[in-house]
Formats: sequence, C-alpha cells, structure tokens
Amino acid sequence: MKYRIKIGRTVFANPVLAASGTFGFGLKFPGVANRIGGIVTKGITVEPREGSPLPRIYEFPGGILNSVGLENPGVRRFRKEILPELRRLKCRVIVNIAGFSIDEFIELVDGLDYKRVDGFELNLSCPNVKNGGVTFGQSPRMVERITKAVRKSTNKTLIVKLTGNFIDPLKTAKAAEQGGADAVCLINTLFGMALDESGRHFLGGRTGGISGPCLKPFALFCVERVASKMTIPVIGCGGIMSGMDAIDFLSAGATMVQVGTASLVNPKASLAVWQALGDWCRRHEVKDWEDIVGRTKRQD
Amino acid sequence: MKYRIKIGRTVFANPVLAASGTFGFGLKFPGVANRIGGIVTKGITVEPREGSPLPRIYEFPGGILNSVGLENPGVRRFRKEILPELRRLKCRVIVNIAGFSIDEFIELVDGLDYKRVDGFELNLSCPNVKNGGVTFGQSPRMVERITKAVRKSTNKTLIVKLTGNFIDPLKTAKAAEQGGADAVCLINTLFGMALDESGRHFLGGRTGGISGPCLKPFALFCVERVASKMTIPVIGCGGIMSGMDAIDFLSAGATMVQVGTASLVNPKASLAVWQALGDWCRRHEVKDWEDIVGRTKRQD
Amino acid sequence: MWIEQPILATHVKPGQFLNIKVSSEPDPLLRRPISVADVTGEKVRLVFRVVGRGTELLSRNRAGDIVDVLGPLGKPAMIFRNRDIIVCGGGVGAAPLLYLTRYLDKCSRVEVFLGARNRSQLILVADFRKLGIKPEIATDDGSMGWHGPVTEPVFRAVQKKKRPIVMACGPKPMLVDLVAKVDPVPVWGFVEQRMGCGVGICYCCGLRRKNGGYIRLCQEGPVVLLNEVEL
Amino acid sequence: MWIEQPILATHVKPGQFLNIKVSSEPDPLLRRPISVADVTGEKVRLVFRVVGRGTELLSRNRAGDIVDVLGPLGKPAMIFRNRDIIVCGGGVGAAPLLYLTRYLDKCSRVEVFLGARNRSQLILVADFRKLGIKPEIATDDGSMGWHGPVTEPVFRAVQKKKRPIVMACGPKPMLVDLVAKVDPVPVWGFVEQRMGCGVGICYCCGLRRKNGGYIRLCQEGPVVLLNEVEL
Ligand SMILES: Cc1cc2nc3c(=O)[nH]c(=O)nc-3n(C[C@H](O)[C@H](O)[C@H](O)COP(=O)(O)OP(=O)(O)OC[C@H]3O[C@@H](n4cnc5c(N)ncnc54)[C@H](O)[C@@H]3O)c2cc1C
Ligand SMILES: Cc1cc2nc3c(=O)[nH]c(=O)nc-3n(C[C@H](O)[C@H](O)[C@H](O)COP(=O)(O)OP(=O)(O)OC[C@H]3O[C@@H](n4cnc5c(N)ncnc54)[C@H](O)[C@@H]3O)c2cc1C
Ligand SMILES: Cc1cc2nc3c(=O)[nH]c(=O)nc-3n(C[C@H](O)[C@H](O)[C@H](O)COP(=O)(O)O)c2cc1C
Ligand SMILES: Cc1cc2nc3c(=O)[nH]c(=O)nc-3n(C[C@H](O)[C@H](O)[C@H](O)COP(=O)(O)O)c2cc1C
Ligand code: FES
Ligand code: FES
Repeated sequence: MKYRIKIGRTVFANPVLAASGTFGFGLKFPGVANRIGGIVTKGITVEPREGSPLPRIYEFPGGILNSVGLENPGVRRFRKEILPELRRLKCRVIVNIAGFSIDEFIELVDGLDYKRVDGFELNLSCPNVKNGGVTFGQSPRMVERITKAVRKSTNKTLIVKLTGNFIDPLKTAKAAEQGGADAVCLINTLFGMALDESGRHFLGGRTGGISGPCLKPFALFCVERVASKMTIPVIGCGGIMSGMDAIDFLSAGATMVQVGTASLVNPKASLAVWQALGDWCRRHEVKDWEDIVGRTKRQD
Repeated sequence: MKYRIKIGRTVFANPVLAASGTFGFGLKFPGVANRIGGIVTKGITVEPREGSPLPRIYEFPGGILNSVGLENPGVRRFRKEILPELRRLKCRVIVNIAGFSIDEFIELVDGLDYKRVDGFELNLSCPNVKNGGVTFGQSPRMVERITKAVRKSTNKTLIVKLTGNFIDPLKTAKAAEQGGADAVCLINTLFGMALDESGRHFLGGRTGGISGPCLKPFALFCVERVASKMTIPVIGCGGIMSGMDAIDFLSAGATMVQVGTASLVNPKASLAVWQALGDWCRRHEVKDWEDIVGRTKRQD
Repeated sequence: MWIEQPILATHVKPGQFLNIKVSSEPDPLLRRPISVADVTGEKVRLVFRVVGRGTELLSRNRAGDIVDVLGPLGKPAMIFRNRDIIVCGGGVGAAPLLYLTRYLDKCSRVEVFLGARNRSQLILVADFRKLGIKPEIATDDGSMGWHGPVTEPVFRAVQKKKRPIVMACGPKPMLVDLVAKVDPVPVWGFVEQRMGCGVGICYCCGLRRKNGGYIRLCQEGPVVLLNEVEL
Repeated sequence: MWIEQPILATHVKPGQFLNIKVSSEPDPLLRRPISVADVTGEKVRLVFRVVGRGTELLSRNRAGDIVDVLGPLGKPAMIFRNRDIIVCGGGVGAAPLLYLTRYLDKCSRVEVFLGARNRSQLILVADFRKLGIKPEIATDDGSMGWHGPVTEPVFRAVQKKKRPIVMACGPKPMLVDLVAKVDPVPVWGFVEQRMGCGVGICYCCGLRRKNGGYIRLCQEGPVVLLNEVEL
C-alpha cells in the first residue's frame, strides 16, 4: 500500500502530522519529524509575542488546559533564526500563522515565501488571544475573507484550522472551502478554565484551551459532521494518543491527522501513532486509504 | 448562614439540585432528594418515547457519552403514574420538559399544572434527538420565542437549560432572559461520538452527549462568560463531582448547581456535594452566598 | 473474589448483582456490574473474567482490601417450585447460576449443564458437585464432556421433561441459540448490557421487548424471560 | 528513589532533571519533573516530597519496578572554578544540591547551608557529610542549628567572601528572600514551574525575565541566575 497523501501541492509521506504548538519547530526531534508526514510549527505572528502570564498549563481528568498565548519570536526572527534551521529537516513543514487582521495574514505569507515552507495553516481558532484567533474562526464570513485573501497571495498548500467553540464547524469549513483552502483542520482547543482554591483563575491567562484525550469524542463528532459534506480534505485533530485513535478519525472521514498533547507526554508520540497506524494497515491488509477514510458513514 | 435560595417563585433549601436524566424521578432515593435543594426530573415529552437503540453509554478518560434519546413515558403517563408518587417527596421538584414545537411546550406545561410541580426546566439542549432539543437551543430566536410562549402559560418557576454546542451560550441566555425565564441552566452535554474497532458507531444512537469530570473546564467557562452579564441567575452544571467543584461554579458566578453524571457513579453524590459544600462554608465562615457567588470576577 | 459484608450477605438473592467502583480515581468512572456467584456466611462470592481495564483493576484487589460496592441490585430471579428446571451456564456465566442452583435445588428438580470453549475454561464444576449436583459438561473442543455446544444436551434434556423451565447465563450467542432450540420452553436468562448507574435512574441499560418498548435491565433484570426480549 | 539506567547515569549533570510518567494510565496525563539528587555508579538518585497525586503515585513504586523516564533534561548548572560558593537548600530543595555540591567541591570552595521548618524536615544532612562537608543547619522552630530562616546565616557567610556565588534550591519565598538579602551577589537558583513537555516544545514553562520576555525553564533552566528573572 502507498501511504502518501497529497493535499494542495504538498505530498506527505504519511498521514500523521505533529500539531501546532505541541512540537515546537520540529528541531528538537528531527528523527521523529523526518519519519512522520510532517510538522506544523508553533503559531507565528507578525510581531513577537511574550505570551500569557504563568502558569500556562493545568491538568484535569482526561486532559489539560493551556494558555501559552501564542508566545513566538515573530515572523522576522522566525525567518532569520528558525527558518535556516528548518532546512535541516527532510519532512514537510507547514507554518501555522496567526494574524490579527487580514493584512497581517497577507504579511505573514508574503514574508514566508521560501522553499522550505511547504504550506500554511491559518490559525483561526486560538482561544488564548484577545482579538483574532477564535473570534475570526467563529465568523464564517471572516473565515472566507481571510482564506480568500491568503489564497490570492500564495500558491502554497493552505490549511485552515477551525474551532468547535460556539460555532458549527460545518459553516466555517464551508466558508474555508469557498475561500479556496486546500484543506481544513478540525479542531483546535475548546474553551475552558479552572480555579484555584481561593476561587481565582488558575491560569495566568485566566482562561485556556482544552486538549488531550477527553477532546476526542467532540473532535470526532466535528470531523464526521464536516467531512462528508466537503470537497476538500479534513485533517482531524483532538485527543489522538494512539494509532487506534488515528484510525477512528480516518474512519470518521479525516484524510490526515494531527497529534498534539500526546507529544507533551511523549515527544515521540506522533511517530508512535504513525507506526501503530501503519502496522494496523498491514495487519488488516488495507489496500488504499480510501478503504478506511470515511468508512463509518459507509457502514452506517 | 442561611442556605436558602429563591429562584422565580421557588425557595430551594440549598443550592444543589440533581440534574435531569441522571436521577430518574428522585423516587429511588428519597433520602437524598429530600436533603438537597431539589430534583430535576428526567426529560418529559408529549408522546411516550422509546429512546435510542443500544448501547446507550460509552466511557472514555474523564467522562462518558450517553444517548438515551429522551426515553420517557410521555406526559400523560407521567401525570398518571409518576406525579402521584412524587407527592411522597418533600423537596422541590422541577420537571424537565422537551417539546418538539412551541405548541408541545405549551401542552407540556398546561398538562403539568399541579401543585407538586414547583417549576419547569425547558430542555432546549438535548443532543440526542433529531428535531427540537439542541436545534432549538442553537437559535437565540427560538429560545426567546419558546421561553416567551411558556412564560405566558405558567407562573411557575421557569429555568431554560442551554447548550454550549456550536452556539455562544451568552446569546441564548440573553434570549431566555428576554423571554422571561427565571434562570438559565448551563450546560447540557456536549456533542460527542465514539467508534468501535470496526469503525462503526459505538452508540446505538450513533452520536451522544459528553458529560462527567472532563466537561467541567468548558462548563465553568460558559458559566463565567454568561453569569456577570445577566440579571437572572445562572445554574451551573457539568462535571460536578465534589463540593469543591460546586464551589468553583459558584465562584464563577452560578447561583445554584446541578449534579449529573456523579449520581450514576454514586446515587448519593448530590447529597455528598451539598454536604461538602456546607462544610466548606462553615469552615470558611461564609456569611452569605453573595460572598462566594461570582467571587472570581471580583478578585480578578 | 469474596466480599465480606454481613448485611449484603443476608439480603442478596440469586440473580442480583453488585455494582463495583473498581478504582477510587475518576478513571474508569463508571462502576462495573458483577453478579453474585454465591453467599457463605457473611461473605459474598464474586467470580468474574478479566476482559478490560475495569475487571483488570478489580482483579488486583488483595485479601483485606476495601472495595466500594453498591448492592444488592436488580430483581431476584424467580425461584420456581416443584418444576423441572434445566440450568445452563456458558463460560463465566456459570457463576451466578451457582447461587441460583443452591436456592432452586431446595424446591425443584434441577439439572445443571455447563459449557465452555475447552476444559480449562470450565469453572465452578466442583462447587456444583458440592451442592450434590453432577453437572453435565460440554466443551466446544471436546476436551471434556459432550463435544459441541452445551445447548444440545440441554435441548435433549428439555424434551424429556413436562413443562420444563430453562435458566441460563452465558454469552449472547449461546442465549440466542438456546431460546431458538428449546422454543417454546420458557428460558429465563441473565442478560449483560452496558450499564450507567445500575440503580434505575439513568435509563442507559434498556433492553428491547419484542412487543415494543424498553425495560431497564438493572430494574426488571438482569434475569428476564428471554422469549420476550430482543437480545 | 533510585533509578538504574547506565546511560542516564553517565550523562546526567548537576542541575538537570528527569520528567517522569508516574502512571501508565491517561490520568494523570503529564509527566512530573524531578531533579537528579545524586548519581552512584549506574544509579540515579531522586529525592522528592509527596505533594499531590503525581508524586503519590511515584512514591508507590517498589524496587524493581520499571518507570517511564525522560531525561536528562534541562541545562546543567554552571560549575564555577576557584570561587567561593555558598550552597543554600530549603526543605526538599537540598536534593539537587547534593549532586551539584559533589561537582563544585572538586574545583571551588564550597559551604553548604540547609534550612527546613524543623529538624524532621531536614534531609540529606548525612549525605553532605559523606562528601566531607559539614552543612550549617537552620530551622524555623530552632529544633536544630540556627533558629530562623536559613537565608540569615547565608547572608553572614556571603559578607565574609570576595566575589561569592550563591547556588540555591528551595521554596519560592526562600529564593525571593535570598536574592533580596544578598543583593548584588549573584544567586543561581533551581526554579520550579509547572511544565508541559519538559523538552522545549510546548512553551508552557515560561519564566519572565526582568528585562522582558520569557525563557523556557526546561531549556534555559531549571538553574537560572535569579537576579535576572521574576520569581
Ligand atoms: C448485571 C450484570 C452482571 C454481570 N456479572 C458478571 C459476572 O458475574 N462475572 C463477569 O465476569 N462479568 C459479569 N458481567 C460483565 C461485566 O460487568 C463486564 O465484563 C465488565 O463490566 C467489563 O468491564 P471492563 O472495564 O473490564 O471492560 P471494558 O471493555 O473496559 O468495558 C468498558 C465499558 O463497557 C462496559 N461493559 C463491557 N462489557 C460489558 C458487559 N458484558 N456487560 C456490561 N457492561 C459491559 C463496562 O461497564 C464499561 O463501561 C456482568 C454484567 C452485567 C450487566
Ligand atoms: C525542574 C523541576 C525539578 C523538580 N525537582 C523536584 C525534586 O527533586 N523533588 C521534589 O520533591 N519536587 C521537585 N519538583 C517539583 C515536582 O515536580 C512537583 O512537586 C510535582 O510535579 C507535583 O506533582 P503532584 O502530581 O504530586 O502534585 P499536583 O498538585 O497534583 O500537581 C498538579 C500539577 O501541577 C504540577 N506541579 C505542581 N507543583 C509543581 C511544582 N512545584 N513544579 C512544577 N510543577 C508542579 C504538576 O506537574 C501537575 O501538572 C521539581 C519541579 C521542577 C519543575
Ligand atoms: C501547549 C499547546 C499549544 C498550542 N499552540 C497552538 C498554536 O500555536 N497554534 C494552533 O493552531 N494550535 C495550537 N494548539 C492546539 C493544538 O495544535 C491542537 O489543535 C489541540 O491541542 C487539540 O489536539 P490534541 O488534543 O491532540 O492536543 C496548542 C495546543 C497546546 C496543548
Ligand atoms: C444519562 C444521562 C441522561 C440525561 N438526560 C437528560 C435529560 O433528559 N434532560 C436534560 O436536560 N439533560 C439530560 N442530561 C444532561 C445532564 O442533566 C447534565 O446537563 C449533563 O450531564 C452535564 O452534567 P454532568 O457532567 O454533571 O453530568 C442527561 C445526562 C446523562 C449523563
Ligand atoms: S443502568 Fe441506569 S437505569 Fe439501569
Ligand atoms: S515544559 Fe514544554 S517548553 Fe518547557
């Protein structure tokens, strides 16, 4: 069986990506990055960002809350310091970008028009920033406008990362499709918060985003809801910890998957997911991804 | 300290209720029901409903998925067989009602105009029915229309139970307030689904609703978001397993809380939550609910 | 596994089950239902097979550990008097039948049939013998007793009786096969179904009746007249 | 607790930590960071206090158990040569200082100060002695050594030295107090911060620098020049 998958102009060696924000820039673990489908970088903004006050992470049964607040060096330092390093990687590199206006999104793709950048993931779903992020992703109109504007500026592969927070992702996925996206990624973290014993917000950023195993049933629901109604592929994300989790997302209709929180627990998690997925396919003599992708609906 | 709380015309002995669908009709455990603030019954519809095919429950790290599908005897048999039994209870009884049209909601409150019914909780948020339920709760306009219509038909206490699925609960809470609700309850279960090893839906009803501990961070977020912007009280619900969980919801702005899934694990859970909450108040020498309710915002 | 709880031991009847919180942690969250296999003095005996994480955690308990148990739950099985009762257990399904047989044996004529995949999967044979009953054995691989499904010797036994009653516990396919084979003889069976609360408050354990509607297995069951439900 | 892992033991340097999955279950999900307290042969020693569920589960390990450990992580502490080094540990903070002192002692003049709430909370005193160092003790209740905060004897010691360096580990209030007291003497401290990955890929462990920006504690730390960061 051929494991390759093409999305936009990019051919991925296999359908497992490291999710944005949970694998840095892939440089710490090139041995992992080079053996999975590719990596999605930490979100990059036009200006450098310090991120949220501490603490930034909270644990609860089944998942975590984070409020990193898009800490990143900004596009210029990313270009100068990180991009050259990324040339060492052999895998596909998708840069996750977060603009606070349409112009910023264009500035970001214009400023990253390098060969080493295989494509962009538009982060229209970060719950940890005041403007932009999830507020864009909650408006189908904005999703379409931003996608369209970016599409005009670049021929590179374009993934739109959507939210399940307070908006039907089918609406925003349709908008991204309309805007010319090559794929949508479902889903980013869900809104959440935690208090300490004195009733104060536990996280420095007050509220955060839910990720980890407990996100899976909801993310799977979103993927199934959206996938069969789209002409562009869906990338599934949310609580994938194992190869079987990945297969569930493919069954629900995802063409590829992203592994997030699992990498915090085990930096090799995305590779482990891919290996387990590959093993499963061999064991079940899967001939073609098409046999698995979307099989839930077909078996209903 | 006085633990009593008044919502609409109803005085509750304390702020802990058993959530709808997770405590039957309160008749199995009168010793629990009579010592908490009150019970909310399993959802009642006009016609009897068989509910969803099996299995109806699935477990994952941090929570469960259920698709009971509103199995219930219908309003007539409820009136004939269950209502007389409910007279044995001394606590407040709120009947959770689920109509599939505005007329049905009116039929339900009209058919339940008995003294033993202290109030109604409009279920505009059930994810396990094809029409009505969450589809009503995703439309602020429908929420307002239904609430208004029911308000005209009854003077009893009126709670509107809202969803966090694909809609900003602030919008629907405002609509419920506008419609004349005495309180809103946040939140019902989140959409979710699970697959079995062959890629088929695990639940007989295909998709289900997420509840349990992992729902808490999201529910808490919803409560905080809504509570400070409303003139009517918010009842918090989602993942409350302990007294400390309840205090978190009060801190975030809830006036009362409902205990759901915890009762499946331990039928006395709601009473245990109330006892722990009471103990905590005594230990911290709380003089008034107002000292706790909404303290997070005040301490920010 | 034995649970020592005098009140429980005094009150629990054949057919009833316990709902056990296998871990004090929130995961796994739900309790696991296990039937009562026997009662001796102040002790309740449970026999279960490790099939997943819940039963695995339960099996880790050592003598002296305290377990969080809810019960007795469910409706006691009917104890028929002066009838010919054929008791049929498959695999770990033999467990609850032991306690049931102890009761039935006092007031009816009881014959016991135990089936399993092979000899080593057979359980509680000696315990039945201690009741003074010699269970007939059947194994799928013929490693002991009748070579084939236990439902066959049961079928033959049923034919010899007047107005017999079958009481069975085992895997779903066995129960389905049994009901079909002995039709129209009434078969009372222990049914397993995913449960939420086990106490009748969540409606997660519905079992479909042939003439429509669901019953709550944790209330009307777990022992039900199989002829009337959809398995 | 001792972990036997030859490669780990050869490579781990003072100041580094391990990130430990305390349970094979998904809950608790995240690893728990624990500093290396010492290395003997092929064994790495960890000393930790049970403060919550994670450390509780970790403490349940018995000799021979296999633990899932990631490391060595973090930047090794600076090993200054030919300087006067004042080592200051508070409570369980003494742990990573033991291994550090073993290194420092070979190339600098080292004095060790250990503080704790009371005598029974003092740890590793004998182990320091085995290095040939006699730690000065301070307890809040005066049950052993100086009666008062350990930062006071440290302050006095610092004043006697030329260009001293303080290396400290302990609760945040102690570190804050220390930096203020000995100012402008450089204080290198072990900082504890909630971590996500421990390997620099999640940006959850930010520590604010006084002149702006965050550093990742798991990368630039856990031992950092406290004078430059906001605690
Ligand atoms: C009334 C009743 C009596 C039972 N008595 C016995 C007994 O005496 N001995 C014995 O070995 N087993 C018995 N079972 C089955 C036993 O409850 C399951 O094997 C057990 O719950 C599986 O849990 P697990 O975590 O090990 O497996 P998992 O595969 O992890 O189970 C996951 C989920 O499925 C549920 N589940 C899985 N299988 C079953 C099942 N067959 N029935 C109900 N829920 C299930 C669990 O409750 C849990 O929510 C009984 C079941 C019922 C309903
Ligand atoms: C680099 C580093 C080295 C450490 N070395 C040691 C050591 O040698 N000995 C020792 O006893 N302790 C050490 N700690 C602290 C130890 O990691 C925490 O006590 C432990 O993580 C608490 O987990 P818990 O589940 O028991 O507590 P919980 O209260 O359940 O912790 C919940 C969450 O908080 C985090 N957390 C809680 N307290 C801390 C803390 N102080 N620092 C970081 N995360 C925390 C946990 O990672 C977890 O995510 C170190 C911490 C860091 C960052
Ligand atoms: C610490 C952390 C940082 C994240 N940062 C980003 C980010 O910069 N951009 C983004 O699009 N998503 C970000 N995410 C979201 C993840 O990429 C992923 O969508 C989400 O965590 C759900 O998947 P998971 O459950 O596998 O983690 C972050 C998640 C975590 C936990
Ligand atoms: C088995 C089950 C049945 C439920 N049935 C209803 C219902 O009939 N009506 C309703 O409004 N909510 C129903 N709910 C939702 C709960 O009342 C509650 O809002 C939700 O479970 C979240 O709270 P929890 O996490 O404490 O369970 C049900 C939940 C469960 C688990
Ligand atoms: S398991 Fe809850 S009603 Fe039967
Ligand atoms: S803990 Fe993840 S970057 Fe430091």
